[in-house]
Amino acid sequence: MSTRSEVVAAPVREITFAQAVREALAEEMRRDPAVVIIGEDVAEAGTPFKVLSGLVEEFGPERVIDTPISEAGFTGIAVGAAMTGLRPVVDIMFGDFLTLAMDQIANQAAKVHYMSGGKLTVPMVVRTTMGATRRSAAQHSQSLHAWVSHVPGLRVVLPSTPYDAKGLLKTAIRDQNPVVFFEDKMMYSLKGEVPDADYAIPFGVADVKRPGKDITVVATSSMVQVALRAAELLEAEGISAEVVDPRTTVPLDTSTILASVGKTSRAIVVDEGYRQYGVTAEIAAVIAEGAFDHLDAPVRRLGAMDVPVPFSPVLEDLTVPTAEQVASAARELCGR
Amino acid sequence: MSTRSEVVAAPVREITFAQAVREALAEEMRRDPAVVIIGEDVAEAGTPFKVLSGLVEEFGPERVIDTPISEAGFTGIAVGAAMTGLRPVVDIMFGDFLTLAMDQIANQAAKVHYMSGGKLTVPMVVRTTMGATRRSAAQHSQSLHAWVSHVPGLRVVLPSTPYDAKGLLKTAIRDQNPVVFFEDKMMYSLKGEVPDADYAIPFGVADVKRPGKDITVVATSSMVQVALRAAELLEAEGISAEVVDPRTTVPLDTSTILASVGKTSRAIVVDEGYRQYGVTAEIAAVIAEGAFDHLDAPVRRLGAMDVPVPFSPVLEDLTVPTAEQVASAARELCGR
Amino acid sequence: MDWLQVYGQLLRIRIFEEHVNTLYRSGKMEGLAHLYTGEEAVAVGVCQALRQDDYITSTHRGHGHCLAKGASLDRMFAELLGRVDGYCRGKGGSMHIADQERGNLGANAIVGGSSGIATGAALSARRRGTDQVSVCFFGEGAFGQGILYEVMNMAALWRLPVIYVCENNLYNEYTPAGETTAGAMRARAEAFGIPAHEVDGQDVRAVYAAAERAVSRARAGEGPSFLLCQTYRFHGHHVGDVNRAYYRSKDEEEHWRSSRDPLPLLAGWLLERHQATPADFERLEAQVRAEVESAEAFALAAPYPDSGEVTLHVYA
Amino acid sequence: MDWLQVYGQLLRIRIFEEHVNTLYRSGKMEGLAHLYTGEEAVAVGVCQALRQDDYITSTHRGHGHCLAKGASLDRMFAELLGRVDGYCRGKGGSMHIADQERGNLGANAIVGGSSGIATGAALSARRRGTDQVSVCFFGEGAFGQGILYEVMNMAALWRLPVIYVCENNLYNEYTPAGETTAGAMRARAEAFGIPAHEVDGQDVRAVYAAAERAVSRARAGEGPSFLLCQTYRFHGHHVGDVNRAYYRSKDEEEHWRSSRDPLPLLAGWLLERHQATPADFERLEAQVRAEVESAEAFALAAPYPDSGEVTLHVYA
Ligand SMILES: Cc1ncc(C[n+]2csc(CCOP(=O)(O)OP(=O)(O)O)c2C)c(N)n1
Ligand SMILES: Cc1ncc(C[n+]2csc(CCOP(=O)(O)OP(=O)(O)O)c2C)c(N)n1
Ligand SMILES: [Mg+2]
Ligand SMILES: [Mg+2]
Repeated sequence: MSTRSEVVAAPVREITFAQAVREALAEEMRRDPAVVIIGEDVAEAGTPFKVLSGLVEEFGPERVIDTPISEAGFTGIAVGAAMTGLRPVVDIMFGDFLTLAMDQIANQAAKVHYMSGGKLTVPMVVRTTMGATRRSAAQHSQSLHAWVSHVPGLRVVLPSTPYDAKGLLKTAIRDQNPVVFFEDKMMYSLKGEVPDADYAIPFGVADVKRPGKDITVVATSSMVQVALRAAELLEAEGISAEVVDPRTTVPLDTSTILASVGKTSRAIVVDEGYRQYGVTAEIAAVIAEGAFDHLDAPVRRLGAMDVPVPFSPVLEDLTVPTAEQVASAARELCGR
Repeated sequence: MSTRSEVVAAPVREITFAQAVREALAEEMRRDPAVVIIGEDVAEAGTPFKVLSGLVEEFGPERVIDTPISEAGFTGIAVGAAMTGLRPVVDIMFGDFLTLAMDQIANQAAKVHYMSGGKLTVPMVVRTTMGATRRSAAQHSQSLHAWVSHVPGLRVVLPSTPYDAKGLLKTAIRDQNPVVFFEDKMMYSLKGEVPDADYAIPFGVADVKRPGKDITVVATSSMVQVALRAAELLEAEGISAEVVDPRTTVPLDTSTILASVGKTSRAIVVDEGYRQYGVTAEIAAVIAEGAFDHLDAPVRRLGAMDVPVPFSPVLEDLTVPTAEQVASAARELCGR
Repeated sequence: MDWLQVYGQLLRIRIFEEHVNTLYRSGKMEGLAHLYTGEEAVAVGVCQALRQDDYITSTHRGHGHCLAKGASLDRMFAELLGRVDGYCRGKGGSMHIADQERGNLGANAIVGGSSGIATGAALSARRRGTDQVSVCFFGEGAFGQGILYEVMNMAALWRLPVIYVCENNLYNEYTPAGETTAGAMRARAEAFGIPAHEVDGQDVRAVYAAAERAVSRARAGEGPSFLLCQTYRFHGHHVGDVNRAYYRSKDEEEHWRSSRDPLPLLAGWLLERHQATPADFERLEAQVRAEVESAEAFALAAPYPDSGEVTLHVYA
Repeated sequence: MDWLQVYGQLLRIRIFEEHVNTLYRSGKMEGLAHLYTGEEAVAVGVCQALRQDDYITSTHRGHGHCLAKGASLDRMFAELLGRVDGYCRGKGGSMHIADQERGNLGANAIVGGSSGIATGAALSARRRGTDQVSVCFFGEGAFGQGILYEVMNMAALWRLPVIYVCENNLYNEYTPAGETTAGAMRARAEAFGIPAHEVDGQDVRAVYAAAERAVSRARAGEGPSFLLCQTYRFHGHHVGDVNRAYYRSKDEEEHWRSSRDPLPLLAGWLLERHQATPADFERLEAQVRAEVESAEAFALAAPYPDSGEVTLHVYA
């Protein structure tokens, strides 16, 4: 299905997460000729996930640029292009390959503006993927957003719905700073309402995906969907869970999170990165410090199991937090 | 001064942190012919920090291997060598250059044992540096141990004294797993007592560097020295601070940390990595959860300021936690 | 060299992959399957020149490398199906099969990711005073990865016993190699003073001959070599890659299948020289099919690892 | 070309670095100082062939590149001293000077780290339809970094207007380049089909001529070039590197200083051809010295950034 046809679709439409990403890119590329896409198999192939299908046909190979398998190289090229007038959107097929581009992302893109005393800017986006249970094993299943969230100078985005994906990607492309944008592979086919009209979602503004009063579940990316399912289970048991989605880990909207916990006095943090030294640690620490006088129970953290992701389906499924695990943690905290 | 002369020195001797590292390497290389050193300027130059001086003279260029400026390449070579019978000790001159070797460290070294179902092992050590205030600016001053602490399959070591450096490096070299060993550049000339006799310090065993009863300061690497100075200041004011040094972030000795906080009911965590999504978050979260019923005040975190490290000395000095900052945080928590 | 036996090895890989294809399409196998079909002569030709204690590193398209180095069919299938009897207890899967008893240091899902490992194994062999040789198999897409140049440089400087075997099947996933590779591929190795040899990757005898020379050179301590094997994958990038007309033509595929298939090429040669009869091939095929079927049956019946395995082997 | 004026530029860098050396040794400057002394003809020769709106990327040994691209002495000194009047408000320092008004995209403390940036600037120039050219200066040590090969490949594939200028000063820090570089350096670029030219980096006229050709080629859309400039650093790797006998001989240093110094070489040529008199050189030197001294005085008097600056410019 071509981008254009989607854009002229009915006012309130349901589209997939992948379509939302593609629309954001297409609309920004129409609006601003400086926006280019660069990465492996992004043109004719439209990426292995088919997220970019149709873009090369509309914008041509000069703006949708197929590269060799050179993550460090084309990320570096994007940094230089961003410093000199373009707005590159880099495609890193699997988040696991960020390992290859970390120097260009963390030592170059993140620091150029500061090192130059504010003279140079690096308005680029690195789009990449995260998420396990796709049977892709240890080197194609990681969620490494904690690494980039640790590096000052980068903004880090984790959309959890088609609506958020489109609105946040537009903000990312328009931002003057390097932004790392994580898409959970397992959500590409997730459908959701996305308006026709142009909109952008500001960074650093958490979204309460579901209001509740007994416990706060702070969740990121696909874990928001898990948290919402958990909230359903809990509701049936008379536990009202509030699901808060920070949407960006950098900047982090601590006030919305703390306001929620101030109300519920209980909190669980769920994220698909490895649990140890991961994103749940920062958010839990922020809650434990900021809501110290309100907490009736310790903050619980659920992350990916601290093991390389195993191939065997029966094992892999054990490594990612489930709605049932979130629900039972909630029951414990609520003393049920 | 040559390694041999040190080894025959008096039973209890004061040596520098750099000498302690060199002794551990020399003694392990004498003990086990499989141990080799590989990195840039490690042979005749003995590294820019002169930490390895004398080793090539004793062990020869076949075991102290100078490489091209290829962090990814020689780290990968070390992984393959470790899988086939050697025990390589990789030298990554500045911790900032870990960015270039992350794929080989996080996707290869850390995962080979698990991916192979336990058949292959990767007994290698990556020695690298951390620490700012050396006026080396944004790309030569970072402390990136949070990244590797996030990756299952790696062990992460942060010695804070010459004694610990020697004992922990021996354990690292003898370990069957990939170990990342961080040396704070600013501590190389720090002197401390180191016995003659062979000894090794187990991983996952925190060390109470100074006992106290009013507040616990968990500190890593050079921040242990900062915490100890803070404890001096506080003692003068009648506040008794206990300084706990985890020594390894992976594995993390949570029981010693929690036992201390259970006793003091107040805690500060100090680490030289960036504060956001850094090591202090994990340790603070562990304390907040594990000592929930004991804490009289929220856990405070002090890390490096969340900015690229500036060159200008007047600015750089503002980015690293100081004894005075630790002391004043302690005063607040103790209600002084 | 018993070329009929060699034919049997090509056939073993060919039929193994046929079954993988069916397992995948019938939903019995999950994940990704990058079939080696069409490239069999490269792995077999090279591994014929190796000893069991020589090392290889493999790629995401690695089934052929593992089998050519001597892996057994049943444990291969078991690994692909995530069963505990697999080479990696089901934890590695198709892209991470390792078999250290036969010097297979493992497949790798990072393009170019094993080039350091193969080079390091060569350094270790030299340091330990053995005459083992190390072979790094990689697709031409790995020319995009900087680490390959970093380690070729060190291998050349240190005259390490490593052989870089490039399987040029003309495509990096869905992109023609011509669009991703400037200059001549062999020059990428020659730039470091590494002797490069171009080989018809569909002719197992040619591959073997070239590998033989490179291996003796490496064993003799004369340093690394580079083999550029021209080959082709008969199927898609992975089993799911069905509609490929947008990146390569049916005619091109047809040409390679009909006139560049390593199996008929070797069979024809054997028949011409009366070293084998049609009956030999029938017998061989029946035998291999039976072998593969029982191996598959074994794997399908094998148990999954139990849940305790998930936290096992994170650390040694 | 006014070669006397060019001589003035060489001299400007030479005397600037003399002062940096003194500032450092007298404890007035902190951190690291990698002096460009001895290599001046490379930066000056190349930048003579560039327009102000052309791009360069620089290295840890970058003072010469900045000055040759037109940076002013006072703001250079101020940056090295961490003062707010520096090119980067004192936040970058010696290894990170950037001057975007003159197309200097910045020095880089990661060896090879700017090769992607320079190549990306070329891509951007092409995409924006300008005829700007981009120059990547790097030391031969960067041949160790894989990213250099990754981006040269893309530059060649896409015919980007980028020129890779290798300053081969024979050493990677304390290790001779011969111990870290297998094969011929120029072959590293030729492997990607990039034309490579070897140049006497001590002869500014030769460097300029080669750069001129590469620049016109790039402007004409004919793609990237590679210049291998043979040069030498007269001082240590950095100011602190005093005892160097273990890695290079006094004789070698003496030879380069006495017979391969780019300043006398150009001066001699000018005198021979009566394009300048000894008096001209005296006048020029007096003038440059005065200029450098007042610039240094300005910087020493300049204020440090105030503490609020530390959190400024993390984000735009
Ligand atoms: C570093 C890295 N980047 C991207 C990928 C995704 N990927 C998997 S296979 C492949 C193409 C590899 O082409 P080639 O090396 O020629 O091997 P072939 O599949 O043709 O055998 C790509 C891009 C990867 N696995 N690793
Ligand atoms: C990626 C990386 N590795 C190591 C270093 C440490 N280092 C700084 S300069 C240098 C040597 C560089 O040699 P070369 O590129 O020839 O430049 P030169 O100093 O000779 O001008 C090294 C190894 C670094 N800055 N970056
Ligand atoms: Mg290929
Ligand atoms: Mg050099």
